[in-house]
Amino acid sequence: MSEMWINMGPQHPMTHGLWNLRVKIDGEMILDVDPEMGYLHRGIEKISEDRHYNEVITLMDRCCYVAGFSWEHLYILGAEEALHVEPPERAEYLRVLCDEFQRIGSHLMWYAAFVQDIGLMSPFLYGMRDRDLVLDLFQSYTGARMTYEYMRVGGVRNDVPPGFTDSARKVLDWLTARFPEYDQLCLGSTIFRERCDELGILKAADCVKHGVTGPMLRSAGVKRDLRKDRPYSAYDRLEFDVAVADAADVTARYLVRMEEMRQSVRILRQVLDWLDRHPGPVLADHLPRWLGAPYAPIGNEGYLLKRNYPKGVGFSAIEEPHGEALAYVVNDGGEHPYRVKFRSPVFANISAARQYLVGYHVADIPPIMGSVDVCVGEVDR
Amino acid sequence: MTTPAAQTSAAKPAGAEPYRLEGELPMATQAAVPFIEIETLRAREFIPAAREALSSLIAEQGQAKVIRPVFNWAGRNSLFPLHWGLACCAIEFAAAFGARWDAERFGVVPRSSPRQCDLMIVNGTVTWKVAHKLITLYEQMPEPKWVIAMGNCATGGGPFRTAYSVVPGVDKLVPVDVYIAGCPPRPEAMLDGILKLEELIRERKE
Amino acid sequence: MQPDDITRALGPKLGDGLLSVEPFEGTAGRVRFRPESALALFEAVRDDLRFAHCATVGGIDWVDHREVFYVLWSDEAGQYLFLSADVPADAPHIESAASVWPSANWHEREAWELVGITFDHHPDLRHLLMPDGYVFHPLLRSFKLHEPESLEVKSRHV
Amino acid sequence: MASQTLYSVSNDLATVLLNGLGSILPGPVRAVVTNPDVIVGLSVLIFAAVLLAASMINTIVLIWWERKLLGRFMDRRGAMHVGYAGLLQNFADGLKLFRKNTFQPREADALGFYSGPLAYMVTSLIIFGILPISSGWNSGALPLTLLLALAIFSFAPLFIFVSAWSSNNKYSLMGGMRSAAQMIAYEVPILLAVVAVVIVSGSFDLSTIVYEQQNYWFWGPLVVALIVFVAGMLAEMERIPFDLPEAEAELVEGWNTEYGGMLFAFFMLADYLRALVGSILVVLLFLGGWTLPSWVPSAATSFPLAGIFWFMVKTYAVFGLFVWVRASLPRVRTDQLLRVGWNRMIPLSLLSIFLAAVLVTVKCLPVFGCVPSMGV
Repeated sequence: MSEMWINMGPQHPMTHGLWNLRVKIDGEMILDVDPEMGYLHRGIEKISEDRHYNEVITLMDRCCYVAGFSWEHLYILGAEEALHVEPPERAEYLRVLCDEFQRIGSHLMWYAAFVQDIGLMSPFLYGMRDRDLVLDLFQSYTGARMTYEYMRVGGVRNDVPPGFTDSARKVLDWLTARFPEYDQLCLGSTIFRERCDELGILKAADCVKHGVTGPMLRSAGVKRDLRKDRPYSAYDRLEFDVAVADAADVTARYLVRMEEMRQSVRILRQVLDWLDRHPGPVLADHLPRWLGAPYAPIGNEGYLLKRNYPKGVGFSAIEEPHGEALAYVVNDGGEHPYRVKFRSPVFANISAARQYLVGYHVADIPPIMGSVDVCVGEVDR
Repeated sequence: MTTPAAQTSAAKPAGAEPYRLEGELPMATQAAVPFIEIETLRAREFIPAAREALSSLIAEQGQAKVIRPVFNWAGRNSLFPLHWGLACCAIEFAAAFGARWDAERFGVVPRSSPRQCDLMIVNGTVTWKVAHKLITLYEQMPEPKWVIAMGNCATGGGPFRTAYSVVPGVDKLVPVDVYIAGCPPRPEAMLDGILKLEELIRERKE
Repeated sequence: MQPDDITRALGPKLGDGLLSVEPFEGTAGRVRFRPESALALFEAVRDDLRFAHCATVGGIDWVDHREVFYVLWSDEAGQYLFLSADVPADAPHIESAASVWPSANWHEREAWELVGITFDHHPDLRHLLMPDGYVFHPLLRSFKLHEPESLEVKSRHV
Repeated sequence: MASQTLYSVSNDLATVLLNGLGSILPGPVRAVVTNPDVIVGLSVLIFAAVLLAASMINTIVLIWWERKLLGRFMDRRGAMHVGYAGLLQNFADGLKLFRKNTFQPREADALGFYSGPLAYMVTSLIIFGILPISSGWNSGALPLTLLLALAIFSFAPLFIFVSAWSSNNKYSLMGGMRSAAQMIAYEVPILLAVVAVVIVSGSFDLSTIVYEQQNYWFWGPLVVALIVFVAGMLAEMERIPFDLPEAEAELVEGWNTEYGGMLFAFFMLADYLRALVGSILVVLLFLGGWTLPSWVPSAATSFPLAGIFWFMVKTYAVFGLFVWVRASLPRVRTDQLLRVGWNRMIPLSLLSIFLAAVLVTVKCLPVFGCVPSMGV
């Protein structure tokens, strides 16, 4: 058979989102790939320039829809630096709580999507089932399952309800008991190992060269985790290990993500203990009313006044479930951010697609791209 | 029905000779009269009337009382949505097929090929870049087909309606049957939208 | 790594291509440079300062000029580094960093598309997020978003 | 009572019907109606109608069984709102697909596009005409039914490939090629595994093979052949882990990507017809067909149609096993599949032939009692 290009997407079961992978194949072999993004480009960076600082949080939830909290956190850190605001300590722990539960939720969603890519049907349901438990927790203190609008410049919107820590511990216990089950369904299956071992290899040098970060980088043996290397919020006060693997293949990425979920459980237990012992305010009290208000009072007189904040730029970097996410917030003293620039980890991970796809079979595309964990919302923004 | 038979019978004087049985027809001498015409002549009075009566019977009685309700029952109980995810709502769309909500209880099974679908759930923000692909997918779906605009973005652009790249509502592109509010709608809301669509199909009149 | 270290390492190589090195909270510093000496700076930063990971490339429209910034990360230093160059608004172009850091490829495509900064000798400078043939650069300050009302009216006439 | 076949029953029925009809009709017409050729024609029609109805209803119930089982494996409930426990769900699906607008893609080849699904469906249906379902209930009395069934079973790749090729879609084409490669690769081990059964039972007739299993079922002595046969059947039925031709993740819907409406329903039905045939063959060849072990109380086998009842129970249980596999295993890759097929399955099936030959030669099985002599 001669060479031909096939379009995988934008509507294709492999993509898990709205993008197009153009693949040049010869029979079943991949000769070249060309990812085509932008089908979900919503202009978040541009809209942010028309919004107040707290209103951008709404967009951040929808930027990466499986890791809304992480992106809220990312933006808030940048905005706080640009606006020179310090959050109270309890708010920082609450943010870590959100982040780590979000990491578990995101990885469970990844697990559900990934196992479906290699044809495992039941674990998809198991992953979604356990993710719903995490979302129930989110719902109990933010009121929403996916789009929270919970963090605020200078803290978080509200404290967790009474009894939250106990129910959170129950969920953690349940999840801890489920992890061996997941492993057995995947690693315990010979077919899984046959399919995923030595597949989609991207060595550490290539990862760094092509900007690949997150679990993909750690699966290549590089121990880079911004929670350790450049601690933000309360991560410098928490104990955890960075999950790494050596093989740099799909199985290694699976192992890294599974280990990250276990480490998240470990972090969360510490955070929950801390929250039990240290009650306190969750929103900085020296904020002007419009910035500190729990609910943005649209139409309020004071809200519309021109603010003269000290000029500044904010730069934040967090370890999102997918990798290294950066935010660059420029504050020119007005009421809107002058420019917001986000760096999405999946953006860079997809841009290296040629490096880890060429040379494998067409049937390998779903597991490899599944192991990249594509979230198109944050790629296209 | 009328054209060949009517012309030839008009050429002959009607009623000039009585119709005879098939065995007595002078086939050899009247070789110019084709067999089909004889059949038509003999059935001339009966067929149109019977057809008319039957069709009206089917149209009025069967169609309304039997056929349409049966097919509407089948159509509304087996909605195959297109398996695609646009944005945030796609995650809730997936959650609706998860263990807790299990949309398959209602016979809703996502199919990957638009040829096998009869329901397009637009679950997310539609950009101008994907607009023509969406229309193509819609046109690839065979009739009868329905569209559900899931979430605020598909309904009217949602929080991104001012953006330069976003279609403010998918009803600018394809006809929408059911709108589901929410950003994103919960899986219950999506199931409710599907049940609303089932009510629409129940009352379908074509 | 402090701004002084960076000045000491880069100064001799770049001469007056290096404008200044400012402290920038949370990073090793912000290196301001002339766009003409971009490639030399990139190679020096990558080889001498060991910033091997180019996290992102972006642009800001300051109306009278445009700023290109690069965010780099070094595993050895455990720090981020900002590079930024001002390019004129009427002819915004700078040398592409894709030959130094392949990861800059897509980020530069995005910056070209959204902020309108041309990257010379870029291997593949075409549209990434917007459809082919899109002529505007949406992240410029002169590009105004629609008001919802006007959009409503417009779509009715389409 | 002499051995009955479905055909002989329908022949009796047609004779009674037409003779009764002839007795009340005037002479010349009676001669036409009671003509033996007419009786044969009517009995063939009755035979075909009964087979069609039985196999279709079984297939649709089989789909329901799979959906409910899969649901339970996945912590959910499956279809449950249409009819009792969702039993009518698949009828609704079928009716809906019947109503759907059928069309062909612009560049598709009409002949292949329409005839492929029909031929696939028809060949799958024909097999039911020769499968025995209970003692004295052969569908049609034919020698060499096993061979014939497998021969018809192996028509499928041709029609799949024709329909895939003619729908002019890259995904369809790749699915069709994979399907052809896979089915041809797994025909061989299936046939070799069947040879082991034939050696032990001494017959190519499915009824005889079941009759030989009255003392002990073949799955015990021929466990290697059973494994090869079940794996091969999984590949032939294109079910996970061997569902590459329809691999949802990379090829959108595989070779039926371009098919919608009734043609898609044909593919669906034919797939499950083949799954039903596969399960039935496993039951017939290895699980004793409609027979039960001797320790089962006679009350379980003495009610009317007990043979058919137990046969269906076994068939659905075997299909449940296939569903269990589907719920818990990932999909393999094309090259791995072919490697397993040619490098593992064929040696294993040869081994099973050797074992069967040894068993027959030694004429004694310590566990399962004496093997009947060849008798041929």
